[in-house]
Amino acid sequence: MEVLYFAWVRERIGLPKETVDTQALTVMELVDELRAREERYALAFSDLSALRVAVDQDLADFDAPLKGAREVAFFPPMTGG
Amino acid sequence: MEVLYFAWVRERIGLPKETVDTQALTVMELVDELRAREERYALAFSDLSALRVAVDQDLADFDAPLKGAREVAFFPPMTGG
Amino acid sequence: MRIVVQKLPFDSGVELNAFTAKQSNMGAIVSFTGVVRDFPNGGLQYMDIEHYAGMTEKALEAIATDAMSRWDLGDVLVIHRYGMLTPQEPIMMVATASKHRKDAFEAADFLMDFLKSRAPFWKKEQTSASHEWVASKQDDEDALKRW
Amino acid sequence: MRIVVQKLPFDSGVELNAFTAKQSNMGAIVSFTGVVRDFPNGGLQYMDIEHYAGMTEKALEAIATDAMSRWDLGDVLVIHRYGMLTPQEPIMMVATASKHRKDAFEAADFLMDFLKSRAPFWKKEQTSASHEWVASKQDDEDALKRW
Repeated sequence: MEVLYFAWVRERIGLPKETVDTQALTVMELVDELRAREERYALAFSDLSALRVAVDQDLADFDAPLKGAREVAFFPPMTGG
Repeated sequence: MEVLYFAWVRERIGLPKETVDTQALTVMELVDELRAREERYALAFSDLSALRVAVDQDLADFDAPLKGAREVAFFPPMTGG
Repeated sequence: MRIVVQKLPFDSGVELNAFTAKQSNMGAIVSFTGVVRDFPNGGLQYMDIEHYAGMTEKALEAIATDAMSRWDLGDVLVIHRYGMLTPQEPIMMVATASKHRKDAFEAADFLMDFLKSRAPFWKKEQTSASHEWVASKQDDEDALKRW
Repeated sequence: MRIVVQKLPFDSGVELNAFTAKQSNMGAIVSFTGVVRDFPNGGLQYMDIEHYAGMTEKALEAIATDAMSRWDLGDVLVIHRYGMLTPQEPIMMVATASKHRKDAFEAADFLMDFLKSRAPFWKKEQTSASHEWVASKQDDEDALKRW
């Protein structure tokens, strides 16, 4: 699964994108796996209320299922316009 | 006093502007004087709810005083924009 | 603040750019352009706009000044034409500049509501057969109560 | 409907005129242009806008399609830049065309509210000393509840 990071999430984790081998069934399970990896992930995911997630380029909740998903992205609240 | 007419009021009365010699103390008294003149005036002023008035280029009511006024204009509701 | 009442056509894009270029640190620019609409089945030859020269400029200035006092605006532009216009020609335009989008939007909306019913313009629709004065709408009068 | 996501500058006036020229019998054209604001005391070197290529276009299209279904619109334009922008440069623009001014205004206002908080752009402010990601505002999130 492709995992993407944007804005300060990208900066904290230190890369824009990575391929993750995971059996996670939900976004939350994927977050827990990433958190367990390294300090920089734990730090990036320390406050989920400050994060948003998209599954296959659609905004989703943290309890969204990952079945069939090819791309998950994590980022702070958007500031367009 | 200069009296001006716009849009269909102008068309009904048949002129855009005239100088009127009047002692009218209010707009309503001026309207009554004009109505008494000729049929075309009576017709133009037959329904005051369809008319608006400006005294010295400011919107006013029909009971507005005319003391010191130099210019009175009658017209239908405005349709700008 | 710039108020223009003119017979000649104007270019909305050129006016928008000139207005934007004059602003200093305004993050939000809103414009409204009013365009002459034909009848649903066509047939409008031209729209003839009559106005009350002298009062028009005063009324537009009063409306724009009111907008400047109600919202946090950097600037206001109002352009309104009179005379004979053909379908698809711009009739008028307003633009507002503000630090904040909410102020820019609300002020432009306000300006339009007051231009519709409180600026001394009267529109006449001319076909090949006849002409008819455009009637004012109760909706437009009601819209003023929002402010 | 025209959705553009680009790094290059654009000209609001030229875009407004091109948009207006495409319309058929739309009496009301509203535009909003967002401009890079400097800090109150200056010092902004540039605003760096990151976006989620692929999702951005989808999200903008979804927002514009939603606007077209909620209001009686002839057309919608959305242009949004990414990359490095300096103060006074236009960031983005929306335009709406409708028969009626109310629809054109409301739809443009709606588009802006959703672009602010639902299109995947992130702004970073760069000074000579540091950079800081622009924080989202609770006001912007609350604004969505209006619709």
